Amino acid sequence: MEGTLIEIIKLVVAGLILMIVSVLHVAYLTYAERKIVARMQQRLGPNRVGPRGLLQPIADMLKLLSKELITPDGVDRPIFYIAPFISLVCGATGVALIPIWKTFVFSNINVGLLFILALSSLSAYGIILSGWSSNSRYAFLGGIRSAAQVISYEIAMGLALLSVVLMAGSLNLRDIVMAQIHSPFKIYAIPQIIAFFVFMVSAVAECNRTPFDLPEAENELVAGYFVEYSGMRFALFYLAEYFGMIVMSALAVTCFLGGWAGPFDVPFIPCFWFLLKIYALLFFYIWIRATLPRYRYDQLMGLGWKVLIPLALANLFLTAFIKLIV
Amino acid sequence: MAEEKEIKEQEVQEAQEVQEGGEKRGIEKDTIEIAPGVRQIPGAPVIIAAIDKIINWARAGSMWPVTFGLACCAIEMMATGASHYDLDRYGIIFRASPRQADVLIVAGTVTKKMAPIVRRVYDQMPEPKYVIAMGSCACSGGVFRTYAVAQGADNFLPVDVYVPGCPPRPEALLYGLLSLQEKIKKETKRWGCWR
Amino acid sequence: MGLAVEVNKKQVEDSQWSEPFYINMGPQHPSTHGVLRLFLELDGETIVNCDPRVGYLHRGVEKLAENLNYNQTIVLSDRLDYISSAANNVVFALAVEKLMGLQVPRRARLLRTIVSEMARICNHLLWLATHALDIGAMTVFLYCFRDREWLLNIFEKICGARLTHSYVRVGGVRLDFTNEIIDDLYKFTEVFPERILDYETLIDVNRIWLKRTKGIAVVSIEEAVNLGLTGPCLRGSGLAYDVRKYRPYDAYNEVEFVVPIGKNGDTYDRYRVRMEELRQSNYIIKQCLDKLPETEGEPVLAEGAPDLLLPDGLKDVVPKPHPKLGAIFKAQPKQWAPIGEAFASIESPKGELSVYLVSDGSNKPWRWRIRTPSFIHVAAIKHMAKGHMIADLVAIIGTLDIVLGDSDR
Amino acid sequence: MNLAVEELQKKFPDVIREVKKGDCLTLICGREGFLEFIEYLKDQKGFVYLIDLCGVDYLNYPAKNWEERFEVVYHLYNFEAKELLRIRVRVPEDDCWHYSVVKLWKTADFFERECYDMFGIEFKGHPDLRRVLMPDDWKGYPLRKDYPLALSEEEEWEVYKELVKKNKPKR
Repeated sequence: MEGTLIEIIKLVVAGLILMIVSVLHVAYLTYAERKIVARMQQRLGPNRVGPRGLLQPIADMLKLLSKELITPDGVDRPIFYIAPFISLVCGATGVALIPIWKTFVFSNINVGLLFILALSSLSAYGIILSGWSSNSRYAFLGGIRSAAQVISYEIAMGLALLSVVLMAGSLNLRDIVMAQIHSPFKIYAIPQIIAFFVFMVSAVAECNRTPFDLPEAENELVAGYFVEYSGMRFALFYLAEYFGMIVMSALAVTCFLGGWAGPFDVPFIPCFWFLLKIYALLFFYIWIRATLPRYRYDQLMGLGWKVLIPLALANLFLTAFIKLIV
Repeated sequence: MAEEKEIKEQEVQEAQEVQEGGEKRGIEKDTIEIAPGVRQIPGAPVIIAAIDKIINWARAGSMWPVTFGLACCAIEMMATGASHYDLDRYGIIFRASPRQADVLIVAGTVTKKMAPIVRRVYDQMPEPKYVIAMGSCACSGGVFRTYAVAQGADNFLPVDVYVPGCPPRPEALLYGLLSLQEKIKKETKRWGCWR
Repeated sequence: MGLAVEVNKKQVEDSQWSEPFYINMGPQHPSTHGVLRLFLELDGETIVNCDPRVGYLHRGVEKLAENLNYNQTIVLSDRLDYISSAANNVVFALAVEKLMGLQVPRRARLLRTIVSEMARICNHLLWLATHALDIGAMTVFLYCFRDREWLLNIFEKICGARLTHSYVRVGGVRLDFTNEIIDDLYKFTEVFPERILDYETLIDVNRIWLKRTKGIAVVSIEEAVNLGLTGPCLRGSGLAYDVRKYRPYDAYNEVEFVVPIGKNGDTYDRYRVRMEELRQSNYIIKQCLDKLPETEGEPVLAEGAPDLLLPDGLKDVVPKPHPKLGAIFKAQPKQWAPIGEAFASIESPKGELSVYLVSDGSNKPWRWRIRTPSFIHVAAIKHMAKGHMIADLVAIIGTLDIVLGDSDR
Repeated sequence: MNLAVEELQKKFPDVIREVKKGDCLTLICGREGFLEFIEYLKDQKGFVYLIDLCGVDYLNYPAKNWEERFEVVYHLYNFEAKELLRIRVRVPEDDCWHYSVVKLWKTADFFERECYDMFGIEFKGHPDLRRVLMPDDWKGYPLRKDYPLALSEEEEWEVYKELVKKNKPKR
């Protein structure tokens, strides 16, 4: 009895710490994005709010918390209220399934990979519903774009991950990392380079980031699906987007880059390599945001259906074939 | 100069209110001042001044203007946002949707045909919201004293800061924004979403 | 709205199950470059009908000009196309000079050419910045502004203003260049070609940029002429019509430059034309600078040019209300400018900008008609956007290089 | 001058009233038969480019020696001959309309709408003649000479008047 209680307390504490750390990561990801993009554009980025602008995300959050929550006329109220939460919950829950270091996975379930994929498809509902309920045509268009985009890129992403599953022989994320460490290349990104490429591209699309940020394309749809959201509800969408980025990079690290494993062990910081890899991928996200123009809707679908999915399929067959022979 | 004057006026007004012990509103009604700038609800150990300060700091530190250019001044507004002057340093980023913005920079001539739309954009913004009238045209109509031009944005908007100039230099706009920050930092009893 | 309803009916007949989707773009929209309003009828994301509605920045400049004297109107011209004000100044001055028969000194003509070309570079940089931003490339925007800032600083040295110069006067220019300005300009012309290369490496061969611009809004030569497109938009289609070559003004007959033309008439070609024009402008500035020493010491203002502060005519006129017209004061002084009409046009960075001036002999114009390229280009959106998608519409607005101050006057 | 004015005058004797040579060749025309005339210019004479179309109000013009109050002025250009041509068409006040050239030039669409907006000259045959610069319910034609530069309070546009009445902040 006492053992279970301690277990439960341990679980709650671990969950809280994980949540706080990941929320802080999200907050400072926005800061890092602004800083890095600014540097790439020969600017300075935030540097007045707090030392070196370090308190900028906190100021933003506080301000958004104290803003008025507008509910425009004619919105579908229940859906309008619940949509940001769907987005955030589905975006953020993924963190719980990622093996952060060898002995720590918050929730080590056997279908971890499947679960994350399911969550990320569900998060599209948040976007679609918000677009639908907002009673704004821009939001509606954003929602529709997003639905099409997420569905088609989900397939490519799933196929890319399937070849990883084939190689590892498990859907459990921890097992996948273990299998990678014991494989000859140590990471799957080398044998599965095609799958890695497909996964990264679709991950960018999945997170609605440039060059695939069509649902919220600022210059076309003003702010896309969350055009009518203000204050904290808008902040939730914002959080969800950055959570999505973090989960997707964590997934990439787990499935392709060998998770927590590194060339040597760093004492006391078991998640050192994991974090380092995640930061590198996040930098990659920010980098392409500063560099690339935006795709057009139909071109995006073309890329998804005509290039990425066939590529992932071919890769899957190749993997299966090699697996059969070897 | 206009903005300075206005801030001073506000201060004077507030000082007068305190002296006269005039009609108290909102939070002032329910609280007593226990130290300069520190207010307390009688019987409750709640100190509001700190919240005032924090919220004002947050608001001043992240003012998001709407991407709303009207005329010439919009170009200078863009220049202020670009590399050379870089508004992002102050945490100021442009949001395209008025629902997510705090500041409306009326950048340029407001014509009568446009005035209802400017007002509408302002109405769409969530409280607390601020208005900067940028450029002579937005302040007073400027050179365009014609049938089509509204003689000043303050005819139909509560303007907080006036930035004169035709168009004002980016430095002037920056100064206007910093003045607005100061104004926000002096606000009290406004830490709800009402104003 | 008759047209819209017709198309609407046709749509419904074509597909029984779908109904058109109306969307209102602007006047507050990040990519309509100001206060353009587009009323769109969509089928999915494809534009069935597009009705551009302008006038949200109509300030009554033409009416106001009728109430100001000739030199004062130049101040208004700054605020028309506020991105390339120097070029606007020139056409206003040219029209009055034509009317009055003033001979502008060569040095002033060279200086005007320099500032016009500087304005062209400023304009094209801003165009590139916003066009790229509309398509989603955010960094180009900031790079362009960086270089634009350099030019604006030079402008500031020339006349004291960054954006609204009023540097050109009827009969010449206001001030001569100092040596410092000439040095600065030389430095600029040397470095600028490298900067153009910078932008081109960012977007020229970018696959997404190519996909977004090639084959978008194709306009044939006949179509372009019929739509009244001018400037880079017309040249992108392949017709080398350039007022600087066809009806040379200022010092353009002294300098050599190439008029770049496109082939396909799509957004990408127009982009290439403008990039090439940046180089040509740079080259023109360089030539003019080289010629400046020849004219050292010449005056920069023509003889008989109207006084800046008090126009000659006003000195002996007591304005009195006209019996019929009420508020309009009518000056009937000694012959100030000849009665007649004049038409001047220049190749402004956006296209052909022309002024048609009717004079009644007083110091104020009777009619001051400004034909602005943006006004016509806005109208062209209607024909160019049909069948494209919303994302392309943004590219089309960008490629036409619209400034609403220019369009609405 | 490549354009043979005599030939034109012979062909359209009713249309061309006067020929002037100012800064460019100017033909002063009447309204009747104008459409055929300008179509001929475009199709046969190569004036394919309509630079400008605008209205002019000659109310109380000092050097006026004709009757009609308005003029519609066309500027045409011939790319091959590099020739500019100005056509001034007189329009009387009490019968204030003119033929539309939208069928010949799509450019004319906005030009004519503007002219209608500013002077109240109606263009017959224009597919969609609405105000373009001023709001749809604006009263009066701003560029007419008897229209004031700045409006007094009574003449104010209703929408704006209401907006100010409702929202003017109290100081």
